[in-house]
Amino acid sequence: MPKIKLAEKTINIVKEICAKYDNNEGELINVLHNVQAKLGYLPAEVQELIAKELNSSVAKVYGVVTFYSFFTMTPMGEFPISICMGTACYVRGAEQVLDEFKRQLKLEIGKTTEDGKFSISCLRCVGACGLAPVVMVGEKVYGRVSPQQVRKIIAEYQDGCPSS
Amino acid sequence: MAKVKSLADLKRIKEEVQTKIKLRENSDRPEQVVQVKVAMATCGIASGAKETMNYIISELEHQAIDAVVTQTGCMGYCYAEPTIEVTLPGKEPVVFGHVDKTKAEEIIEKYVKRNELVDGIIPVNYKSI
Amino acid sequence: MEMINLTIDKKPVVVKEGTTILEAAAEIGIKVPTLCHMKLHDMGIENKPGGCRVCVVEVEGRRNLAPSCVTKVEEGMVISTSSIRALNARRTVTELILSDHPADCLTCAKSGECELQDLAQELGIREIHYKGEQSQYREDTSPAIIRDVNKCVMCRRCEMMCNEVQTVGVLSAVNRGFDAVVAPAFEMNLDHSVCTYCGQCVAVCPTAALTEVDHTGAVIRALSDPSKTVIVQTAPAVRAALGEEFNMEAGNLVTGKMVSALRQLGFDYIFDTDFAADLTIMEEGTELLNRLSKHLNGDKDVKLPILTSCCPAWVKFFEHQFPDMKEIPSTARSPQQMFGAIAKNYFTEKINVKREDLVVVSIMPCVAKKYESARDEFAHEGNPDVDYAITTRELASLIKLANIEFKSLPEEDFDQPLGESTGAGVIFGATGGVIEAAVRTAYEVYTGKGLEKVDFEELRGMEGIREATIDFDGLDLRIGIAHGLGNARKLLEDIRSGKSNFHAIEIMSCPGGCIGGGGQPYHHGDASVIRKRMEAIYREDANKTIRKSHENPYILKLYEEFLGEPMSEKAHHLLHTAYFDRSNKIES
Amino acid sequence: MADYKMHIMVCGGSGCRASESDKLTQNLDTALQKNGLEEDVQVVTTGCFGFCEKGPVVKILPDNTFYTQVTPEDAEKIVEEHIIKGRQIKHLLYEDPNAKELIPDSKHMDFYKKQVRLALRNCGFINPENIDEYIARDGYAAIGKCLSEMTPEAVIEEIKESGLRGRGGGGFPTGLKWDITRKSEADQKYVVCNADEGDPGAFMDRSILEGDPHTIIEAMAICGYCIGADKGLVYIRAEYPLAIERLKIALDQAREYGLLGEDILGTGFNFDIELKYGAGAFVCGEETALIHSMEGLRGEPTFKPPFPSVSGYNEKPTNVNNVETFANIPVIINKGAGFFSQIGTGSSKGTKVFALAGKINNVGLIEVPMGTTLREVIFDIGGGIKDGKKFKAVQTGGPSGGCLTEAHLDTPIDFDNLIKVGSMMGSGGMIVMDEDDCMVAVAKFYLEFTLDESCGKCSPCRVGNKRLYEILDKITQGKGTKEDLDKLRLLGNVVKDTSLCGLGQTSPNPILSTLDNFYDEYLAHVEDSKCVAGQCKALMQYKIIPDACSGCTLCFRNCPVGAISGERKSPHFIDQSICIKCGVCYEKCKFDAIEIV
Repeated sequence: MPKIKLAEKTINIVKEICAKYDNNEGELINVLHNVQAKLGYLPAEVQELIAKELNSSVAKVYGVVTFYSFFTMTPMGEFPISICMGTACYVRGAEQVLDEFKRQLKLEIGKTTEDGKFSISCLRCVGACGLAPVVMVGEKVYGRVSPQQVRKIIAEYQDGCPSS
Repeated sequence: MAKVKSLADLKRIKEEVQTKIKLRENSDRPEQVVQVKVAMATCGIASGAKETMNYIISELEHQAIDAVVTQTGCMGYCYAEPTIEVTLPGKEPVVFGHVDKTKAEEIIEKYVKRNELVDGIIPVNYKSI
Repeated sequence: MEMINLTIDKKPVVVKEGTTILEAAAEIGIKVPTLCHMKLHDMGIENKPGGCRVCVVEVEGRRNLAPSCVTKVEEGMVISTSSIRALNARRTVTELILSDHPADCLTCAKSGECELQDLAQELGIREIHYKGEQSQYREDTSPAIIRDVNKCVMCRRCEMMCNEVQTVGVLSAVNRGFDAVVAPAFEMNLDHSVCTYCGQCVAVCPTAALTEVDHTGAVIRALSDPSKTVIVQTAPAVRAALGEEFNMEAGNLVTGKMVSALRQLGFDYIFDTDFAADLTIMEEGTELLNRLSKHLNGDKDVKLPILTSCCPAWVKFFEHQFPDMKEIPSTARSPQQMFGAIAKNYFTEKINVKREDLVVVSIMPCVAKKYESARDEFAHEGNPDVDYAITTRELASLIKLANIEFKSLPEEDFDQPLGESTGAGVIFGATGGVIEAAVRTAYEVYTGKGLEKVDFEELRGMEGIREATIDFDGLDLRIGIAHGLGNARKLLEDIRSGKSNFHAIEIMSCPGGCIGGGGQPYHHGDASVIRKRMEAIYREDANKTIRKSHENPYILKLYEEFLGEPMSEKAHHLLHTAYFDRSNKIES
Repeated sequence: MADYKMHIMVCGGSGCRASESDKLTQNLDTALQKNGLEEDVQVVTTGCFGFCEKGPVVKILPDNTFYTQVTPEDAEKIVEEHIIKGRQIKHLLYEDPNAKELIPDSKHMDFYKKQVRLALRNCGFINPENIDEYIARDGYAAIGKCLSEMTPEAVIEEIKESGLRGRGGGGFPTGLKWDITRKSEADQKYVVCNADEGDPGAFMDRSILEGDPHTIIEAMAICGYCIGADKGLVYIRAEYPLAIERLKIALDQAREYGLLGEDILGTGFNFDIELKYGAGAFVCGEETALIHSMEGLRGEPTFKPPFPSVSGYNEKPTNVNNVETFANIPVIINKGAGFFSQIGTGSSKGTKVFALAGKINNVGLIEVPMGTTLREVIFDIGGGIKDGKKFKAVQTGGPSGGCLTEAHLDTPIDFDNLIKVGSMMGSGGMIVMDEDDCMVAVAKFYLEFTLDESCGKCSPCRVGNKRLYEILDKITQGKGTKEDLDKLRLLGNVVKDTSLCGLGQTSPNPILSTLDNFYDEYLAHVEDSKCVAGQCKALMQYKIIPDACSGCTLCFRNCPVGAISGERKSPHFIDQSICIKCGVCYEKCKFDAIEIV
């Protein structure tokens, strides 16, 4: 059996979170939320550890991770770009905005640029339908985005620091 | 923070905090309460409209009369400032001129509470301000 | 219990409350087609996710069609199992499943045994109206099991077996929507996982999404190589099931025909794993008595209970999941491996054939035996003790391939010296059998007295966990038996927590024991087949003249000529083994 | 306590907050302090006002002045002009899109005039982070009344009499559900609030949780009292951070006041609430899937019965209601079943919250009595179609619903009427479409959503929706045939008829309803290779009308792929083999020289 390598710090983080939920298998989703919040994503090794801590099987953990769109196994970019694909945004042109981001960054949905800066994902309705179409970069919300604005939005983050 | 240990406690708290949102409740149904508009343009302020307004607000509250007191721009009766417009539920608005504290007290006592007319009404033909 | 009146296809039916429509229909001879549903009666195993939607029927007054496998009957229900609406839906749903399934039936490993193929045939599907994209997953080959996920129909049977029955937890539904399939974590290969290769997933898979690795080609090549001496051993459970592959009634014992067929196939010697089972009893029984007497004398270093170690899936299971307890199981190798070791070390001498020129083939009811024979510790300088382990099903296909008319074969006898066995060796094939065989020998050795009655009914049965106390002339020997790894887990957890007070425990991974093994003819959800095989095994035992391992003359001769005595150094070297910690280690 | 003379209500809903309404609040506070008015004027962060189209929204009381699209920079002006001088700031006032006049007072806005706010009664009215304000609005009076004056049976009777039906989509009578759960015997029962709102374009539950979290807590406690549960669970979308935060604050406050916990109001009733997070799976709106998700499993639905009321969370009797349903409970208890049941239609009582979105002037959250017509909602409250375009369809019920047309505009909205016309209430999403929307593409959009969100457990939903999507895709690519239209209908009906849960049982609705109502449009796609709305790119071409083209090169310079060629002052030309049909040229052309054919 191949040994699983993880940084000690990561091991401690995961163990602590599992312990917070009494190592209860029924709290798997809460545990995954917490771990992802800390680590940014849920790599295979971490899922192995979670399974062990919760006395569950790693297949089950993976089954859950792959079921919910909120969980990801790939690290997100430093500036994760999320395009809302809710109906309101869709009818107001979100798809064209998404296409433009994909074109400009030469990136597919769910992937991260090589420099680790940007990643693109789609969201289901962030509830800001009045601002449709909506794009989020990290926590920042951009409303009424047109494909023409995409270049400008990306440029804001290119130097590594968003102008807020 | 004290625990709410009984229904009576809850009612007591409700009474205590009710005033906090009274203004909002009243503004949500202005037609059902006394509406007072105070002209608060430069001329009004200069002639003491602010004091009048403060007095009206605290007096109405003190006497537990549900009312909405708002400020408005110049009513066009600069000669009679401070002017106020009072609308009782279901009645036409009435404008009073030269409303100082004393006058305000009289308006509240007589017009608002007893629907008696008082001096100083500016007879005008306008719908509202 | 209340009785419910209802009408199915215009026929009145009265059934017990809690019955499903599917069961109620079956009572009056109406077979509603199913795919995902599977119920192994009296094993407590049932799979009914209600997911395939093939068994939908029309219930009057309901807005939607009802899946008959999960819908319970209600008073006054009026059901049509074959209305146009139900038929159309059933066909459409089946077409949808087929539209995401490779159409390579003619060359598929499961052709002829495939439940989806049967369904399509039954429903008369001649065209798939809704074609489109098909799932594209890679094939995963392990030492024992092949996963071809493109053929997965999401019936979830394997997932249920792996998690609920076996508690191995390798398989889970992963992804969602169109991409949903059953797979190991990270879609890793099985040989990287904690899979025990018990093969219960293979046993229940309706299609060829899970099949055993096929070694028949290698066996044919060996048989046709004139420089090789090819010998074969047959596990006890094979003879109780092989007939099913040739349309014989389940429970038919076909020992003689099987020997005859193997001879026709060209094997040079036809031997019996039962012989090695007797040998196992000599070693394991001696080990049990050694540990028992040391324990009774107060030796704290000796741990009890002793656990049987014949089952390779069980061995792999505790190596992964209970590595802290790997000192508890008997060190005795399984009969298959004892046979291989004796064949390659003793028999080669007897017939004067070099080790590398002897090919040992075993016929097993099991897919884990493929993995076991490939374990490093069972090879000498790269040459394995057992070269090929093929399943009962693979043997059947070899027989068919060789144009052998199985049913009309004459009954023949095994060859000697490794073909002689006792009734004790035969019952290894059923749950409780190994421990019963051990008791027969241990009793006589321990007490020095002869057994009046060799049948220990209290050790037999289908209960998942059984316990019995046998009076060893004043010593109450407490015995535990578990079949199915989930049941084994319960006993292991009791041992770990100090709750267990057994002296000896027998564990077999498959429900029913080897007769229900993953390499046996497909039961297609009919558990009575397994029971009939069990009866056949005990019948064979009863018919044997010698029924105690230590009375097998060839075994005695083997010790005399070659091994010395049980647990001797030579025996230790050839017939015993050690276990490894295979648990996941997470390190920084 | 300071007696404030004016209140500035700032919308703190997610939508407005996304436009920096929190910064606006800060700036208002600063400006008030600067002018020494912090004792006279209170700035209140509230929940959603509903008028999300023009957020951030600010309302000044007592004069009800309604400001829209207020930026943080406007704060100072509001204080100096409006608060101090009593002058309204014209450019922040809302302009009626039809009458083109400024509306100074929210009381006069069509958007609010026809609304009746029960579930949203406190949204935009109180500070959701202040339990006192909730109590001042009769908060926790209902649980008080239940615990002290009513038996659980009497409460259930009251709910039954009110005619309240589940607002999550199914429309199951709430009182009956409570009754069944009450009658299931067990040592432990649970109350679950389904706050996993997942319909794209629907945000009513989020708004209630953000704007009035205490009402959910109170209603869950009432439910717990009725069914005999001391534990509540809120299953909430992890994508709703603000709602989670506000709910957590509210829970803490309620515990501090002893309105949650042991011996509530000295009556011996115990109740507490725990949060469970969703993780992005629409199917978890289905109650059995939701329960599995709360148990840490894949959110796959299971066959009912057993219903959660009999065997739910941890196999214990569990009552699942959605947020909006719960929000109505305190109203019914406080004002009586009679008050509630006089609103609405014969079979659907009370009000319904809708999230208006799409090509409509007033995007936002509204609450209207059941029985209000679609026309009233879209044209009166919603202010009609954006940019003066023509109304084409309205989609109700999200991915489970259908597209309704002009012919249905006068249908009074209620559970049964919507089903009758081939759609459904769903959770209350309402998306308006205009002449530019291709109904085939709309159906495809919804199918893509279901395809993404199908759990994959049952074959008709897993494979059937994929095939339906593929057929739709084929049609929008111009490769469809008339036979495909029949296939859509046949397969759609089987998927509806055989799927395991509500998701699959309704997923073909957008297709079936558009087939019913816009068959010609489908036909045009497959027979004439035409997309009337000009939305299916494969079926259209951008062409330059040489006579109209002035040769200004604007299109030429803006084309992202260099598909346009030509010389200045002479007509340009689009190379169709390069054109990606992005439409930039069409938008840029000032001479209407580009046509879509």
